[in-house]
Amino acid sequence: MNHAAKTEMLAVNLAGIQMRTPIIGASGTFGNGEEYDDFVDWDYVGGISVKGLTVEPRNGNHGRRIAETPAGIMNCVGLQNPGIEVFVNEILPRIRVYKTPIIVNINGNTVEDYIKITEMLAGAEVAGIEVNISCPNTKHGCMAFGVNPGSAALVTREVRKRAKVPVIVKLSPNVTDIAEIAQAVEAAGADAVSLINTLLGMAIDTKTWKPVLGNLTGGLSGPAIKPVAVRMVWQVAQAVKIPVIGLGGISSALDAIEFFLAGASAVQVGTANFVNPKIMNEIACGLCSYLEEHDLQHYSQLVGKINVGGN
Amino acid sequence: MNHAAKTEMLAVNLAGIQMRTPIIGASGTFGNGEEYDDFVDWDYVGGISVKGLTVEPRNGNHGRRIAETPAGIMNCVGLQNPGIEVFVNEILPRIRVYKTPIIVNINGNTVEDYIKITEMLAGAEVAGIEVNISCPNTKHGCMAFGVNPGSAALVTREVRKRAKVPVIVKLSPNVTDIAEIAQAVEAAGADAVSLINTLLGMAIDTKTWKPVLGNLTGGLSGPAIKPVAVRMVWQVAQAVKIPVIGLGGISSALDAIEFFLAGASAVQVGTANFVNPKIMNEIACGLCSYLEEHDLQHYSQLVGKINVGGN
Amino acid sequence: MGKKFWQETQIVENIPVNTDTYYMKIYAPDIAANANPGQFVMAEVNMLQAPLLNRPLGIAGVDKRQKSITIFYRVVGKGTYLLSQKRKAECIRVLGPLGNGFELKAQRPLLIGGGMGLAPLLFAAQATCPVPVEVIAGGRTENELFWKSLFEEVCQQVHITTDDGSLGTKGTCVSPLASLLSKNKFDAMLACGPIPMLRAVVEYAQSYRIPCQVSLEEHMACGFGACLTCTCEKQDGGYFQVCKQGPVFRAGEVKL
Amino acid sequence: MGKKFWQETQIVENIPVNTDTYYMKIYAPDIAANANPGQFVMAEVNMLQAPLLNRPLGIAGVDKRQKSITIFYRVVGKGTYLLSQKRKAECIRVLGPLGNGFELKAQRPLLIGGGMGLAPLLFAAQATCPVPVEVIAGGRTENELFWKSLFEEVCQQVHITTDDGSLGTKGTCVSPLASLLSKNKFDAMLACGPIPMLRAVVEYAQSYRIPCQVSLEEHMACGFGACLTCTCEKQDGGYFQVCKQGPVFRAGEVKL
Ligand SMILES: Cc1cc2nc3c(=O)[nH]c(=O)nc-3n(C[C@H](O)[C@H](O)[C@H](O)COP(=O)(O)OP(=O)(O)OC[C@H]3O[C@@H](n4cnc5c(N)ncnc54)[C@H](O)[C@@H]3O)c2cc1C
Ligand SMILES: Cc1cc2nc3c(=O)[nH]c(=O)nc-3n(C[C@H](O)[C@H](O)[C@H](O)COP(=O)(O)OP(=O)(O)OC[C@H]3O[C@@H](n4cnc5c(N)ncnc54)[C@H](O)[C@@H]3O)c2cc1C
Ligand SMILES: Cc1cc2nc3c(=O)[nH]c(=O)nc-3n(C[C@H](O)[C@H](O)[C@H](O)COP(=O)(O)O)c2cc1C
Ligand SMILES: Cc1cc2nc3c(=O)[nH]c(=O)nc-3n(C[C@H](O)[C@H](O)[C@H](O)COP(=O)(O)O)c2cc1C
Ligand code: FES
Ligand code: FES
Repeated sequence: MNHAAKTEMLAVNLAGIQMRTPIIGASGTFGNGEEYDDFVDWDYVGGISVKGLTVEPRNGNHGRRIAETPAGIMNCVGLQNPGIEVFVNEILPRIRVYKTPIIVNINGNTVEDYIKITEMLAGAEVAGIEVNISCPNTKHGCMAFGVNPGSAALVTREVRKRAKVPVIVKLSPNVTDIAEIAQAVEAAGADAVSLINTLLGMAIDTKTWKPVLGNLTGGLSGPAIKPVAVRMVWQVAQAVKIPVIGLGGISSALDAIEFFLAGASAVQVGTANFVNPKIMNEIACGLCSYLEEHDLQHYSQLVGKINVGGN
Repeated sequence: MNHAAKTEMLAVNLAGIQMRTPIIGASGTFGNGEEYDDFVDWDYVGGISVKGLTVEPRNGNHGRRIAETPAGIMNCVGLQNPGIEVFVNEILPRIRVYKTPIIVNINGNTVEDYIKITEMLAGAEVAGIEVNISCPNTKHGCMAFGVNPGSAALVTREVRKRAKVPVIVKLSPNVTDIAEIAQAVEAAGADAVSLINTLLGMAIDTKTWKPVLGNLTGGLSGPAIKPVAVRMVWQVAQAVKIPVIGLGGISSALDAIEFFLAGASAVQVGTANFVNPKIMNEIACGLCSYLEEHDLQHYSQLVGKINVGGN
Repeated sequence: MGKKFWQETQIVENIPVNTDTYYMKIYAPDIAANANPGQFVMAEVNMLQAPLLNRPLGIAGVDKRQKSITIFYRVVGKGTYLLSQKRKAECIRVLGPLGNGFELKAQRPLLIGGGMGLAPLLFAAQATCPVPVEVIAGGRTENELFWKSLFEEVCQQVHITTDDGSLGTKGTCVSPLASLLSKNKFDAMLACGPIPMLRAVVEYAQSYRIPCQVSLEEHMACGFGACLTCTCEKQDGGYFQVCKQGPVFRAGEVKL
Repeated sequence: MGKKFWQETQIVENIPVNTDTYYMKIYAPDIAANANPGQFVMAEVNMLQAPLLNRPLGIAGVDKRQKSITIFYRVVGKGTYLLSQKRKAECIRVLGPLGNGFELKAQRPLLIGGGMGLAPLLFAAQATCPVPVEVIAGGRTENELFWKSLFEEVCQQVHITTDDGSLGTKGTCVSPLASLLSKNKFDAMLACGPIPMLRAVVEYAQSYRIPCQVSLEEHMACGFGACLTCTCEKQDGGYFQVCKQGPVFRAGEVKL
């Protein structure tokens, strides 16, 4: 397969964002894209969800920020970021050269924070906004918004009102009924949802009796959480009409295909980027080979095609 | 260390159940104990939580019931069991010879089911009842009770009223706020809580486009879920005064110690029994060695001793 | 099922017999002393790491003098790949003997095996000797039929089939059945292989009224009756545990 | 940090140098061509299985002719255990060169290393040659000091310390500092090892006003600046990324 054939199989307009592939670098795991410039072919990167941003710069959490778990990792970075102004003025101009859609992952402690950051993005040339209402690693706000349909809808509505670009709402898996929350943000105007963020976890050092992570708890990601993510994507895809972006443990083309079959219109790749910085390209190519073997012309022919009747 | 020294370090009275060790075989993973008779030294098995029982016999789910996931497994056995009568009349007399406390894991689709099964246990010589309100693998009921404080409390209250033995309520991790539910069942009279049951997951076969499991979704268990379980045990232990029994991915003495530090008064071992049928004994011995190395006289000196101040 | 043993032991040999299949000999005195043909072991592949579960593998023979068991396995995924990487003298933990084996009272048994299904039949043939045993051994190509010489040592007659005709008769191991059954009077049929093949064998057995035993495979978590994940359907409703009530069943008992 | 390379390559050698430490040579032309002393690689241990993450390992030398890099690693957990099990010619993926190395402009540098901290210093000593380099190499026991002969090849003087006195001076690698610094006039100190040791070294450097560089270790997920998990505190507030702004820092920059 040549390049043109591949891009034809993978191109998609996702809720108004034109992407060359449905494979996006997940927020917090793909840096601002620059860190991967030595490794990836940007033609196969569908988009970059940049490291979570806040109105003001943040130093992030003190102490150890990463722990390994069986088939996963836990992190408590705590939204270390230079603030939205530095992002817009310094970082964005640098990374626009990759010619891949830039999705801005925004975070706040209050609804006002989300409003302010959206307003500050009004003039910026970005492709979309991902509203993170599911970060488990900050003391106030964020995940609190994502675990309640009312507050999730509130944030969504306020951001949607002011945003000049498509708004994706990123959902927390630490809830009883994720479909209910997806429906609430859909009703509030979200153009798409992305899920899942990390599961809240904890590890204790049996030598020191202290928490392994500086912030006590952390967000669990990686292959370990994939079964939970696939289940939630499947539940949400049945509950809403807006596109669903699936993520959680994806580290191969077959993993991505599982999410498409479950109903995801696009996927994000997170933790796997750390282990193999070329993985997003490998997933794109693997996806094309799979489509070819199955005589399919476009990956969208997989989306939602899980066959649940009669096992 | 000799046998007497070990049992002295590990004996516990848990909410009225006298156990030789705080290490219990988890429901559905330890059979009725009989299956392990060739492997374990019963002196180090704190108790057996038998395979989940219902009023009537159940055949369980059709199709494939097990899938492997990264560092975990997913099952959808669906409460296959011979019914409470056969258990009481045929199985119980056989397994009482192990002289380890028998905890009966009870399940129902309605509150009446739970009431009936409790009443049918009134004359049986069992050490405790574990009320499973968190099984994700049946079409009706069960997990539905466990995700709502009101219904969780209702079931607990009705069982507690009729039970002649301590009542342990087994909580679902598929909730937004597990501490809230723990508090609700505590208020309703639970003598202890056990957590976590499995996380609801799903896998899709990329060859057939069908769900891998016969029941579409399944319960995720094993090392993969340990960080979530430790976090939840820690949250619940702070929220309630009744003893907390911790489980989820425990497969070594150090894993068990993490749960004790987080606040568990006892632990259950599930999936790991499948991989190493002697694991519960090895965990008991490993725990004793750890206590000895740390100059501790009894494992209870670990319980809740996580040091969260000043990392 | 008799007494089961969890042996923390050593690999005696682990050598490829063709491009994707290995022969492994494991020192396991208690299992070797107690194993019957048709039983299996659960072998550790990556102790409590990923992949997590032990793998079920049929016992293909025992060496009572060396106190060892032998297995043949094909590399099909991560677990068997990891097994294939293990070296001589490396440690391994293995659980067995598990399940119920074949009933071996016949005076003129016919064994029918496809692919790795031949492993438990080899042990059955050895155990039945000197009673005259006939076997149909099927595979995809010649490459898969390293079994031939192994069976020739213990069988009266060995019929080979390959899907591509590269060795023996072209076809599956079901193909020679019609002519064999009409020629000879067998008093038992023992079969192991993929479900469609077992279905065909059972049909023949029924029409010739020969008692037939089939050995099934199912995905297993524990292998010794504790998890209830390895079910197959009973002919009359409900489920068997393949690991405990099987893996060998009488043809009429189970829905295939 | 210059250009980084993700090389899917091969192990040339992987041999134990003492009871728990291994020497590994990896064919990695691009990394070898671009590596500076103090930089490191991320080495795959179990590609996307458990343990998941690549492991950071200091580059202990390059062989430009053989286009390979060498590392020394101590088996301390699952990842390094798995590395130690890898065989010659086995595949490995390795990412590098990563981070900022040492500034090597001094005319009379003193290198101070404890334990595996000696790995990057060996490369620094090689690169500084023929400028006369002095090194203090500390370890727990004689067994750990296979380093001695390696440094003797490239250093003017090698001072050995062991915690138990089994080789060289009894004490840590900090012990000889007082007398060495008062005797000779060094114009740079390069240190790598545990934090308490680095603190002591920096104190000496400050009181003797010698520019000092320290190489730090932190738990890392990516190793190339993408995850923000490998932080150390800046002297004036906020955090550095050890993998990107380090692992080598000027003593005054970081809080130890
Ligand atoms: C009682 C019994 C005896 C067996 N004896 C042998 C033997 O002697 N030699 C031999 O080579 N194999 C035998 N098998 C099959 C063997 O257990 C599997 O091939 C092995 O577990 C695959 O592990 P893996 O990690 O390599 O593959 P995985 O990555 O786990 O799976 C690869 C593929 O094989 C399928 N598979 C895996 N396990 C099973 C299973 N238990 N039943 C059906 N399909 C499965 C999977 O669905 C998948 O499609 C036996 C199985 C059973 C149940
Ligand atoms: C820049 C850098 C260069 C390094 N160079 C070398 C080297 O040349 N030779 C060498 O032997 N080791 C080196 N290390 C340390 C090495 O990375 C760890 O020993 C290794 O990752 C441990 O992996 P493991 O799976 O065997 O142990 P694990 O099971 O992951 O951990 C075992 C123990 O080591 C600790 N540990 C693990 N990783 C780190 C880390 N990155 N920093 C601090 N403590 C850790 C753990 O907390 C735990 O207590 C370096 C580390 C860094 C950050
Ligand atoms: C180190 C790290 C940092 C993260 N930071 C963010 C963030 O800033 N904003 C966000 O929405 N998600 C963040 N996430 C969550 C990921 O985007 C993703 O939802 C999660 O890791 C699950 O996907 P994975 O299993 O593929 O990693 C972070 C994850 C990791 C591992
Ligand atoms: C095959 C299987 C069957 C189970 N059946 C039950 C059950 O009947 N009742 C119950 O309360 N929990 C059941 N569980 C859940 C376990 O008791 C336990 O809560 C869960 O597996 C997490 O622990 P682990 O990670 O140690 O396995 C089952 C788990 C497995 C794997
Ligand atoms: S495999 Fe566990 S019961 Fe059969
Ligand atoms: S290890 Fe990822 S930023 Fe340093």
